[in-house]
Amino acid sequence: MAPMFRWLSLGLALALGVPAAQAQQAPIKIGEMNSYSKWAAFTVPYRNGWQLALDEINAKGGVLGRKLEIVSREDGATTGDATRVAEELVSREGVSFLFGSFLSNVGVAMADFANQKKIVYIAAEPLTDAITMAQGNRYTFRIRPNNYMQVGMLVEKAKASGAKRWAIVAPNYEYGQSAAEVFKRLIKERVPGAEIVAEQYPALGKIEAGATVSAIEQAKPDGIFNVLFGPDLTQFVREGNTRGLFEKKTILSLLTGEPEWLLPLKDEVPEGWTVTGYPWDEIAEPKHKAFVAAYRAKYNDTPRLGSLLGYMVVHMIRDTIERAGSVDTDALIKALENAKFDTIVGPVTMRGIDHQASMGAWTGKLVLKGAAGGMIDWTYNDGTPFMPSETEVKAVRKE
Amino acid sequence: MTLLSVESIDKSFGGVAAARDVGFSVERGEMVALIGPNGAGKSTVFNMIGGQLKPDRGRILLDDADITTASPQERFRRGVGRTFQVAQTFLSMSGIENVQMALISGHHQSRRLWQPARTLYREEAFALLECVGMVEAADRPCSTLAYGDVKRLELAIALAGEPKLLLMDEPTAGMALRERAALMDLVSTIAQDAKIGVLFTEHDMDVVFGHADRVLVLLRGRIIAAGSPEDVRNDPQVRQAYLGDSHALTRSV
Amino acid sequence: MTTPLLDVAKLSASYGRAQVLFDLSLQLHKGEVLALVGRNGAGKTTTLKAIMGLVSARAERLTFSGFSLIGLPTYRIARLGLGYVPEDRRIFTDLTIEENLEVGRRAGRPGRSPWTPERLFKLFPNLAGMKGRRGNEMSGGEQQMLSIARTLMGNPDAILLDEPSEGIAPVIVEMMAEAICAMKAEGVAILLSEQNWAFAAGISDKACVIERGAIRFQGPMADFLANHALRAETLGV
Amino acid sequence: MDLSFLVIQALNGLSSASSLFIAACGLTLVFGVTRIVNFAHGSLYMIGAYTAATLVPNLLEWSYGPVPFWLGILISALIVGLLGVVMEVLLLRRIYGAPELFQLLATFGVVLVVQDLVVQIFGPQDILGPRAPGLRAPVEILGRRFPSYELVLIAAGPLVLGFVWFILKRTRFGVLVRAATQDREMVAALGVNQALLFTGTLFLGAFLAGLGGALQVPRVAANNGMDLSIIAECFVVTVVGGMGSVPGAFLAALIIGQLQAFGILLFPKITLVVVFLLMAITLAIRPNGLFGRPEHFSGAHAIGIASHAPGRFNAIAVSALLVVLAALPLVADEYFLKVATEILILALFAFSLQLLIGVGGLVSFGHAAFFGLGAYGAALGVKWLGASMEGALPLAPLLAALGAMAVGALVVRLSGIYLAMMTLAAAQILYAVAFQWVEVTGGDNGLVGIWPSTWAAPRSVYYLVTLALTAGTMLLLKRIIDAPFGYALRAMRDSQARAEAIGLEPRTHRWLAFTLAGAAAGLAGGLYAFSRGSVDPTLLGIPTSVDALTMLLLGGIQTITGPIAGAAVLHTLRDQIMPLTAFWRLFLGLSIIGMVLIFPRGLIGTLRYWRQA
Repeated sequence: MAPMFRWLSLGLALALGVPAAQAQQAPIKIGEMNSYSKWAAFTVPYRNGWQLALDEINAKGGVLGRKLEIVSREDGATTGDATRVAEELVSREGVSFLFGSFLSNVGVAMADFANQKKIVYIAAEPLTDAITMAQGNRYTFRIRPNNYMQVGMLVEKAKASGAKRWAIVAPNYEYGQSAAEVFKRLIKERVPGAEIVAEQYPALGKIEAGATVSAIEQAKPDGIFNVLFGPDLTQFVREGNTRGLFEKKTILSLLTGEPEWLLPLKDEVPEGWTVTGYPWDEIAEPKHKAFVAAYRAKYNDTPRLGSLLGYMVVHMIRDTIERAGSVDTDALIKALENAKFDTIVGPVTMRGIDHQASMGAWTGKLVLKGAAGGMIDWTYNDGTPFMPSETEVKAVRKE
Repeated sequence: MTLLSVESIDKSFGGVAAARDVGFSVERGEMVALIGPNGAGKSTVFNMIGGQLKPDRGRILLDDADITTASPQERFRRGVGRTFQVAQTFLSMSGIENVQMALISGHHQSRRLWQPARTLYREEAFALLECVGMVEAADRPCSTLAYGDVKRLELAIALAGEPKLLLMDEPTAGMALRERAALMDLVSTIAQDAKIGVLFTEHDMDVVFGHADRVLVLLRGRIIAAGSPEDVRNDPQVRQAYLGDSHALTRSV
Repeated sequence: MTTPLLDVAKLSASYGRAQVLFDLSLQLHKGEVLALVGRNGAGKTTTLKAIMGLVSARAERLTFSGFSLIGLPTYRIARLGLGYVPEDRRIFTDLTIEENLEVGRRAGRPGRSPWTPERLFKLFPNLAGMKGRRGNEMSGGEQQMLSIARTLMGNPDAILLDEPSEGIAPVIVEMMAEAICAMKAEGVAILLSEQNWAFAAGISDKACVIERGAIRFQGPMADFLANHALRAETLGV
Repeated sequence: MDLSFLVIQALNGLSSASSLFIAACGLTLVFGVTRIVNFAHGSLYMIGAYTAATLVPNLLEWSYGPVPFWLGILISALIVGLLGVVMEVLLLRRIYGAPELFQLLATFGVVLVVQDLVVQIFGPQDILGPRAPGLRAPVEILGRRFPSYELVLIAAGPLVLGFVWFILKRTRFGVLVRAATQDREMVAALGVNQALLFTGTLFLGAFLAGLGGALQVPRVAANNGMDLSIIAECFVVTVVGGMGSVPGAFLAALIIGQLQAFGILLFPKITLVVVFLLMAITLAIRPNGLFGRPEHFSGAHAIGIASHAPGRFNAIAVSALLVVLAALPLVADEYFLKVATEILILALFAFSLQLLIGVGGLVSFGHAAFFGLGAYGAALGVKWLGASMEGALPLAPLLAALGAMAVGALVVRLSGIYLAMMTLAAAQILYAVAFQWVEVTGGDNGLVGIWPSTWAAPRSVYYLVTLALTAGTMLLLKRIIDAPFGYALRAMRDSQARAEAIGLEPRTHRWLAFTLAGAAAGLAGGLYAFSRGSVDPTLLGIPTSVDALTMLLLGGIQTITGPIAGAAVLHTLRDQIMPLTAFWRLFLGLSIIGMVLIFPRGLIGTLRYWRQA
């Protein structure tokens, strides 16, 4: 039975255009895995990003004189499937190291897997602090600014707003809870007199938006910290707009400025919200403009934040391999720790103490531009000042 | 000592009285028939004695012990065996396993986890099957048995608990004429030999008048007549309410 | 001899691997009552179910009003004008009497006065007083009447009637006999499966004796009544 | 808390209740008539939302106004209704004769297929639908703004209830449907084409699902998580109301709506669990839901394990298989062994469910609870007690058995679909605990670093450890199935009345069965935790329960070896297909549907049937 299915699924895979191995001499194989099926809206732009970078690199002759080959797999969006697929990549495909993942829990499990198997894993998208903090380990690295850093950037904006009575609305799962916790801690530390007057934690994907809006409204906050995203956010925004919840209030919202989340909101984008995001169309750096142009040319689509991450990760991988001079795990780790990378968003340092990159994020206000949302008054905040302090890192990392 | 004594039990469902002031007794070795039109309350009375229903009022005594509120399981342990109108057997088991199951339960062995069940009490079960003339069906799956055989198997299962009182709800329903007589003859013999009191409901008047020692007639929840088959047959109230006038229709060609 | 309304030739049926009917043949003519008698387990109910398409069966010929029933789904068979009253009545207990009748309603052949609830309540006066009652609030005898009435609502040309006297009080059995005679008077042919030998003998024109899934005798009831040896051998009466 | 706030919150609750009722009432209707627990109902709801979110803007572009809007909603619902017809004709009609659980499995296959198709047809991105023309502005109620569209929704629920009531009570179709609910065969014998009736019912059910989804478009963006997020709540509504009872579903939706609206004020995190708590409490008080009647899983007993003469070759075959499996590390690579280890674990998981379903006739939809408890038992032992694998692994069956004792005590008085739903509720409550008790369980990130002791760390050693434990446990369970206890379970499954009349105590036996099955599933969970190094709440989730059910049904519930074969086939399929294509759910779903159609008795059951035929 098994050979038949293997044959069948291989045939299908080829028909569906999974990148076939190019015939060439001993390429460097890298394993990649993500939830392409379940979270296609986020992971497909990300795959486009890394594919673009891969093509660019190989067109220039690859690295160390060898081509790069990325063996990509679906991770089923669960930890069990992800670690099994990872095992297949390592033991059957013989990949030198791994990158990928979208969900936080999959990222955490993959970090642990990397630690157990002593193989480098670069988390591209997962946000949870755990990957570089409590569950961090020698083999795991992360590029994207984590929860703590992004919340920190928003709290800076809260300071400026003068709002004191804050309400929190966050999805009831790890990402939402930890963002809420960080916000509570930082707002009290950094804004004297700030208090939390309401907290709502609707189940992910199941918000009772009307009831939630009324409950927040009842607490009469002058600022709202929002961690909702996706369908929950849409519902919340619509109900909130209709009921006037956002009027005369400071609204801070995590990630809402990223095109992934902004595009589905269409013309109902909540103007004036202060958000972290990715104003891809306004970034003037030539290197970034070139990336956008190449991306549009290749995919006839606009880049998402995932596209940028995928693109950056593969370029950083190239640099790392070049500096390491091999794909030996220890050499790779040495080449990554405290390494400086020149990326299309500027210089990024991979901090050695927690393996968190100093890549920053853009903060700004949401605005309606034609039929879709965008960001104005945005700035790029380098991640370095927002990273958790070294003492904090040392306290939680079990190394 | 009276075996079963039912003392003025009542039962109503949502205000509708299904049994009113029903009282009677059954002695050891006696065959008592409970008859009456559909809806007269036979099943209600039967299920109160079997433990599937609890009376609203009154008492049920078995060997002078009050079993009014006892569960079916407890009644089984005190010596009440029963068969059902639609035969209830374990279809996924062979004939003999059905009887073995009853013996296992009777011996409090049903929670054993190791000894294979098919080896337990096989001889006793075989003897019971022999008693009801079902030896050849011992190892056939119960689901392949003819209905008449299933009824006899059910009798063997009921007897496995060594009952003092046997309740039989329409024991011959769905059986052919000759089988009916044979089954009831068998029940009579067993009741005599083992001094088991038998209470049964039945629509076949040949069975009732041919096998019952005493007949109780139930109408709208009340016992309207009780006595020997002959007395009951000639009771004008019974003729009018139940047997009908042209009684010739019922099988005396 | 006229062509039979229902013509069964060499009907065989099995449950799983156990064959129940063996090359069974019988004919039912227009307006007659044919009693299918035999011991329990002889195959009476299976015969009726096989004709109705409720158990899978093979046959050399199985026609009703000239239409072959082989391979037809049950509802198509019923629509040809063949009614079925099952042994266990199978009243829709959640539905009222009127609704039960509604389920059975089906236009009859033109030219015949169709059965209506009003006519049926005349035939079964017991039902008339409780139109709105649900099936689960009825006694067995009343359910049996309703089951027959429900089938009549389809204005069938013939009815397969399975054990109408089973499990009901003798007084009701008498009423049932009258009702069957009334149906016959309306020109409905009836194939009656029955254990109650006296009941069957009283109302049937013909007898058909079934034994171990095969027909042992088919002929006028009077012939069968006269044949004491056969009666004793097959039915024990 | 002022009055106006309470009123507004009650209105919020009412509008959720209405939405929920419209989404759920088709499910209860379809179940009432066809006895099919239609897992794909949520998928139909999702398709309704996507269709409306795509269609309505086009209509509005053509002519902006309320008429095109509502027309679009109606057309979307009709389209979904037709999809229901397609599903009935192509799939369900072929399996009405199959055991209920197979129908459930087939509809689950549809769920998987739809998940991938929706992404292909409508794209991966959420689609924000238009707001209702004329209903954009809020209305002022007691000085607070309330969306006027929500008022329309509040009215829509009773309207749909009235519409369904009218169809069921006042039309011939309704009378026939209700009759068919009770006795399909009899309806056919009265000349009614029941296939058409079922098609009609599926149309109505799907239409209502589609309507429910389409009506959400002005509130929610159509997204590909809608199917699973609504289906669980729909199940709760239908079960709390009583399966098959439309008014019951309405009442249940009302209760849930208010409970959620006011519940979040006191417990802001309550939405995750409130509906399942309500279901558990309702079933504890009313075992058949609010308006439900005792449900008979008709014929369910006939499809379980039956007695077979002990085969002479069985012992030899089992020994040979064990030898082959034990020799596997000699030839197989690391990855192969990992997959083989997981198959063994899943086989034990499915086998433990067999004790409940195949032997006891106790259909559990929440078997993941015990698998997950086992996994957490082991993980918590490692994390909090600092135990090694040897120390922590025994905690797996222990914690699972304790959980099973608690769950078992709740469910043994229920039967059929209600029992299944109570186990589902129990599993969801445990899921919520694992999810929210972050300090202990690590929340949804779970616990990591649950690796075997050094001696057992090599894949081959861990494989052999797993083989010994799973095979040993399965042989033990087999022994129990053949022992008086297993026979007693079967006896109670075959005929509860007879079992009670011979003195068997169904509740205590079933409770013990839950405990044993739970312990075995827990051991499987513990082994799984060490095999992959981490645990997280998904192990307790509905998909894990469905996995166990799928493996069991694929293999066949009439056979002892069925669940083992089912686990091997399903896991191999998933392992082979998933990494290679983003369409793995489509292929897995089609495979499941194909297997249900081709092997209606399960793989092993069908093989046996062919051999005997």
